[in-house]
Amino acid sequence: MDGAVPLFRMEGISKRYGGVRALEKAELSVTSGSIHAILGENGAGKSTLIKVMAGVVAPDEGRMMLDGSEVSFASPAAANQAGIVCIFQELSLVPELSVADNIVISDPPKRFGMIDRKAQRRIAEEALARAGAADIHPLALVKDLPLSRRQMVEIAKALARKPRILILDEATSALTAADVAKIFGVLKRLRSEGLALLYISHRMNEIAELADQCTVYRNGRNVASYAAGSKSDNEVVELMIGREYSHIFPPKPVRAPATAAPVLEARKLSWTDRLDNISLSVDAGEVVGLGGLDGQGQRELLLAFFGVLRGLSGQIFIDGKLVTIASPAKARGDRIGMALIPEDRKTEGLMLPMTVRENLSFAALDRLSRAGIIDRAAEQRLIDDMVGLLAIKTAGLDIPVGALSGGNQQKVVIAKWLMRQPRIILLNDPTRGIDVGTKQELYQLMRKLADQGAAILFYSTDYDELIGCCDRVLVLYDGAVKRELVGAEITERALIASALNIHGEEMPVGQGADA
Amino acid sequence: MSETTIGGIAGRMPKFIRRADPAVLTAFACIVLLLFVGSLYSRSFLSPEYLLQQLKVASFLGVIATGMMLVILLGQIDLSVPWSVAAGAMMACAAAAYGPVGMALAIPFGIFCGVLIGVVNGIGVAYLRIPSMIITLATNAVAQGLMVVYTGGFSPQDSATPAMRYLATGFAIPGVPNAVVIWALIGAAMVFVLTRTGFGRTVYGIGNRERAAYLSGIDTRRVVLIAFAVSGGLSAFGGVLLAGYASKAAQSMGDAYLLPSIAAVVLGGTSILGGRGSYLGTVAGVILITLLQSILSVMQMPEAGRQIIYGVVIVAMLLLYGRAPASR
Amino acid sequence: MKDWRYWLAEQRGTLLAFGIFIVMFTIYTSNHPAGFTANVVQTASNKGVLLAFVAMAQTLVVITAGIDLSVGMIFLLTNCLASWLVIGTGIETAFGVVAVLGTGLLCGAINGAIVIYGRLQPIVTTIATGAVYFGIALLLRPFPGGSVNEDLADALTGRLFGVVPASLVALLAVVLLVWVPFSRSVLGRAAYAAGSSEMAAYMSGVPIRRGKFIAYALAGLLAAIGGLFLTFFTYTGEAAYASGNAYTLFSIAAVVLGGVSLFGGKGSAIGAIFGALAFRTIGDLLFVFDFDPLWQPLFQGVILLIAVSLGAFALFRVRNRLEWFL
Amino acid sequence: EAEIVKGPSAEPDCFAPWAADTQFFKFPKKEGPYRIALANGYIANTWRIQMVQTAKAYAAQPEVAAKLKEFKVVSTGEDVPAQISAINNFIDSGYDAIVVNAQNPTAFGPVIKRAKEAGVVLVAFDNILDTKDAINVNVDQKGLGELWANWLIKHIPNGGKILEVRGVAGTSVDTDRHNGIHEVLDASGKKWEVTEVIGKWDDGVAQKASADAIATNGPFDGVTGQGGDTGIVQAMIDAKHPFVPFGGETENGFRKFCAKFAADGLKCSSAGTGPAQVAVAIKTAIAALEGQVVPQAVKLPLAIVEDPNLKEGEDYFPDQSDNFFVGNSFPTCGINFTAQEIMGQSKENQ
Ligand SMILES: Nc1ncnc2c1ncn2[C@@H]1O[C@H](COP(=O)(O)OP(=O)(O)OP(=O)(O)O)[C@@H](O)[C@H]1O
Ligand SMILES: Nc1ncnc2c1ncn2[C@@H]1O[C@H](COP(=O)(O)OP(=O)(O)OP(=O)(O)O)[C@@H](O)[C@H]1O
Ligand SMILES: [Mg+2]
Ligand SMILES: [Mg+2]
Repeated sequence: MDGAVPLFRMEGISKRYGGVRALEKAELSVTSGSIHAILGENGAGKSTLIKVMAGVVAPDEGRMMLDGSEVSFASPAAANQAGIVCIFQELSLVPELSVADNIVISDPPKRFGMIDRKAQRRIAEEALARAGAADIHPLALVKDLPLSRRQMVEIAKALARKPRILILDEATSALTAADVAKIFGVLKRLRSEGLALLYISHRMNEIAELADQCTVYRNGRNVASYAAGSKSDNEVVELMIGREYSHIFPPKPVRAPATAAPVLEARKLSWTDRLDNISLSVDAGEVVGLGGLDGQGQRELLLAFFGVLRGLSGQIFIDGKLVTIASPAKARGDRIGMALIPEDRKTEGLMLPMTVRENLSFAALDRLSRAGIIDRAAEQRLIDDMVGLLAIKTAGLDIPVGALSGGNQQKVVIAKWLMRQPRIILLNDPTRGIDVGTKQELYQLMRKLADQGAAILFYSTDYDELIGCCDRVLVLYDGAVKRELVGAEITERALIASALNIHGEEMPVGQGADA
Repeated sequence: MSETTIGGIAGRMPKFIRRADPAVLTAFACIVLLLFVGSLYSRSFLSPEYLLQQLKVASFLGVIATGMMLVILLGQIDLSVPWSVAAGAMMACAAAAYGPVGMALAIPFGIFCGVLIGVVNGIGVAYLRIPSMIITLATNAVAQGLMVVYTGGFSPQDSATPAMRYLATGFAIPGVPNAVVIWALIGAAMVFVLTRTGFGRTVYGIGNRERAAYLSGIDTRRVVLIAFAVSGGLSAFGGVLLAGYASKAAQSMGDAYLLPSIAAVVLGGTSILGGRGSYLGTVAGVILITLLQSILSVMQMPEAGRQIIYGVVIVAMLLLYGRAPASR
Repeated sequence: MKDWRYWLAEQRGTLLAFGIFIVMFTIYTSNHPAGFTANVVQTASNKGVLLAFVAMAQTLVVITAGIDLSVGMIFLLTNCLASWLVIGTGIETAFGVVAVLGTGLLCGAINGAIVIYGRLQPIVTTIATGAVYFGIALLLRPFPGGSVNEDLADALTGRLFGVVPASLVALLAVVLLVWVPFSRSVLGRAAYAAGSSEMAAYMSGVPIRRGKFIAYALAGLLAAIGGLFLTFFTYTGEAAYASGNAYTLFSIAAVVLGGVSLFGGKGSAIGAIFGALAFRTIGDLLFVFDFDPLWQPLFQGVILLIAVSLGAFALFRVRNRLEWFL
Repeated sequence: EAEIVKGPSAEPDCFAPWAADTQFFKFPKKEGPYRIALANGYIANTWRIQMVQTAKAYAAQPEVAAKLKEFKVVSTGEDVPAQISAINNFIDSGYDAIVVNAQNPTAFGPVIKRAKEAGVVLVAFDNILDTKDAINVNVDQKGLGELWANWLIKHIPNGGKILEVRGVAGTSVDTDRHNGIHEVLDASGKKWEVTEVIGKWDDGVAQKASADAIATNGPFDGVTGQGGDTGIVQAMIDAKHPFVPFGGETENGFRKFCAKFAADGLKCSSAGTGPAQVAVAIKTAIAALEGQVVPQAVKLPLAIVEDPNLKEGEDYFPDQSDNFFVGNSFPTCGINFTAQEIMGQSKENQ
């Protein structure tokens, strides 16, 4: 690698946001025909770096060289022109436009000065097929697609632009193993076609499988660059977090059979065509996982418990007593004591422009106020506790929560619910886009809460997490519970097999087997 | 490092200034500038009587803009202001026709009518999820229709009661018109609600992201409903005060308050998209608009020139401090 | 293929507006003493087309997630200007028309420039520029008056072949010459994209500023076409503040009835046209039902309330409450 | 098609010609009973409501009702095209006569043409039409301004500072009244310093504008207001402005003040024509349909009451609303409504 002329180089890039140094003389060089992984914990500056590269953010200092000559991009369009295409995690699809419109959005095919819809559709179909997402109808509106499908559209859109450098910022974080496998196939083919790929992910196994070259960032600087496979996972993680690292998952306690009624129990829950006769129970102190491919009804199930869905049939019992939960307001009330860590922290968990303080106490305002008036001393105490407990890294309580890095934002969402001391905690893929260090803290927290008597229902798209954290896992398929895995039965093989609704024996081991 | 340099100067300033939005400070600076420009034309623009009178007149707009601000903070808008104002004034005067009981209940009844309009708006926006811009337009039309029917049919009684007169033009505190006191009280209550109560936090939360507020277990629809009801009530109360000021109610009395109330709130730095803004800003916006209208009126500017200057000044002031941050 | 279902979903707002209009208009004409005659249709279309132009203008801005509270005033301003300029020989008249349309375009462009490059919120910006435009209109016409090329006016407000209202044909022409090219152009799509999600559009390298700017500018142009028609219809210019405001507010109602989302990114000017025609028919219904004159405003208000609430029925189908929040 | 004939008209006391050269119409006689429509524009203010109620009451009077098959009222709001369309619709629906309070005097050219072709009698009142092809029932707006100016000259013989509160900018009524005032003042040869503010014929707006003017440009030696006069006096009271001669409209509230403070210097000339002019317009329309000779422009008498002559219970009504316009009768036309009768109608009926 050393001898190859880099296709693209960044030197001495710095970027500040007020007092925050997002990047500090960061360097990066990218070569054609290779996949370059970028690693770093939350807030290390990875996204900022690629935003600079993609023309979204103007750097304070530093220079960039493409093919050996200096360049600067005034806008994402300019970067596109130069062949740099970036898949941002979730910001760049236009929801009210169709999939096809989105795929060709930066440069639609034209006839007589107007957009040629036939050609547009052809391009879209090709791109979707290349991304392995031919099942997505090009006329469907993006807003009607689930997150995982949207990410596939993002990828198709990037491919349609015929990039020289393709950047994926946590582009797989909402994808399931099956989609990830497809995408990996595509990425590897692109590499062999001579593209340079930049890949940001917090999933170590993905990086191990995909990357040729890795660069680790910490606090806005690049701390190490090495050929993939030349360092052990533990070494990499230590580079990222700058400290020693061990045991990612806390040990699972041996649990005595429950004597009391389960804290949360569902019988024959059905809802439209998404939930089909689901029965389950969660005991106090238990962490129950929800597995399966994405979009099999896991999210709906959590929303059903939380009182969001209308026209639900079946029964829900809390502590053995039948309840009806008509709204989140009721779900969080003292009788039920439920909390939901929602899927998308930016639109469902937080009010980004509001301060960290206001976000933290938002769900607990009723408890913190008397006669409607907020007891600010009590609020401050509780917030201090939570910031301490979750080690939330923030420049202050009165800055907008949107200025925190993804991982810390997620911690705020969790802390905001812990302020109510919930007895039932529903988690909807809470570690999406979170670095290993933070993940570890979360796993430990989850176990701690369970040990304190909480009943936890935990949906994750990451099988490792389900294996490492859960006492039991229910695998959903097409809205129904297909299989229950208990204790040692929870293995990757079993999870994948039941997710695909096939027998374990027929399943090839390893997801990226097509490499 | 920035801590120490700023700390030196800021440390000596009162806390509320240190925390104030730059937009609000600029708005107040614009007020001073406006008065200065006015005083070049005539010394009387700086006379205490004139200023006090402006404050009095501003308080009607102030009361109405308070309700408007609450709704705008939610990311909504209330276009039913004109006829909420008129209905409040007319119904209060109407109630006064019904003997001593009517006299006593006149003001609450007027406000109640405004609240009713607000409740219809609130139900439409919160429960039927009709965009506020259109449902409030429709309720405005309905309120107008009701008032026309009422006026034509019932030998309308439209003189303000002594109590209304007193509220709008009397002096409980020597030198300070009651209307100003009332505005100050309502404003103080609003500041308290917005900053110290759960309701206020929720309003900001919904304005920023209603989905997240809902998933936090807030009954967001109730909050929206209440906010619209309050807005309707405050509009009607503004109408009651206006009726007291003019000593009578008239159908068209609210027309002149819709666009100025929106402009005042936004000039005060509140985001029309919701979720951001402070009441102090609205106070500044209200005074700005009132002064601007008054100065232009007294300067004998023909209507055409007045409209042009009014528009240009608003744009200029917003360009000075109301710009959204650059995207990069 | 189930392509048609996607098409249907996309056009639902437009079709609903069309449906509402047809129902109302049928009620109207079937109860009209004169019935469904060329005269009645011509009268209704002349009146409806004016609002349709203004509603189209509003649509363009609303698509970008903005709002233009100055459309009514541009409409007045161009009306006043046309009452000075659109007169005389064919050439003079043509120049007048061009000048009037250019003025509208300029007004729209000013709005756009302030909103986009000045980064101000559209509502207040257009409240303020609306005041300016009205002031200029008042300068042009301190009191009602002026005149217009009556041959042209009669031709455009009359009938073609004795049956087809010329104003409808003009409306169709404007749709074909302005709306269709805009909506199919790259900049038009940029306007939609910016309205739906400005951040996403920006990140995707869409020319959002130019897209929004052209939308505002064309909105001014369409409002000016409306103003021109107003002049043809009334032979005069008048700076009537209340009327300008009324058109602005009506245009918002029409746009919503036409299925255009006030949150931006969704809807079409065709829908808004039917929304405008439907809205106008509400007023016409007063002729065919014998209401006490004092109850008429209430009747109109209630119909409007019902019409805007129609969309709420879709709410009962929503099974996931999160869909309430966009 | 009406023929143009020589005067005098029928009922010359009521249908007084506007000027010496006013033409007279004689429409072909039609057999009754007639279908008559009233195309109103804006409705949501007291004047218009009072006007519509008066129209209904007049049409319901037995001798009038006997001549009418149908009397229909439609209010179209502030929008001129809507009103034009309304008239078109009435023509298409075969109404015999259409009475209109026009939103814009100059905009109705095409409709007037159509009405003429269809043989429909078009009568405009209040805001009249700028045409010789329709009948106008006129108020002498400019004369009103002249009247007020003369009143001020009479009471302030040496000239002085005047507050002029104008109406809605851009309307012909405002312009005519304003011109009337200024022509007379200028012709007086005295030195006048006039402060103009805009009151929009609305008490609240007028009050605020007057208060500002008093605080900055006052005190004044005389006031004239086109409307919203109750608010103007209220502003004077609030500012403790001395009472001065005042030329204004006919609102009950204004006249109440005039009566109350006359001794303190509020010498008023209160003049205008009330909403009952609609009845004159209807009467004219019926006369035209009956084939009688009517002037193209009818001159309405002004209802004038000046300072020492304000009589309680006749010129003003202390227990009644401030908002209605007192001058509501035209005795020469046999139209003798009182405002109370009109505005209290349904209450009494109930
Ligand atoms: N627009 C902004 N305003 C303020 N601070 C910002 C902004 N963007 C990024 N930051 C800050 O810059 C730092 C680097 O952020 P960045 O998003 O680049 O980290 P990251 O490595 O992508 O983290 P993650 O793994 O969570 O995505 C963080 O501390 C973040 O809070
Ligand atoms: N222009 C901006 N103004 C304010 N805040 C911003 C801006 N751009 C980004 N941010 C915020 O700064 C933080 C870092 O931005 P970034 O897009 O990298 O998110 P992230 O940390 O990668 O989140 P995720 O892990 O979900 O990808 C985010 O929380 C984002 O909301
Ligand atoms: Mg990132
Ligand atoms: Mg991230």
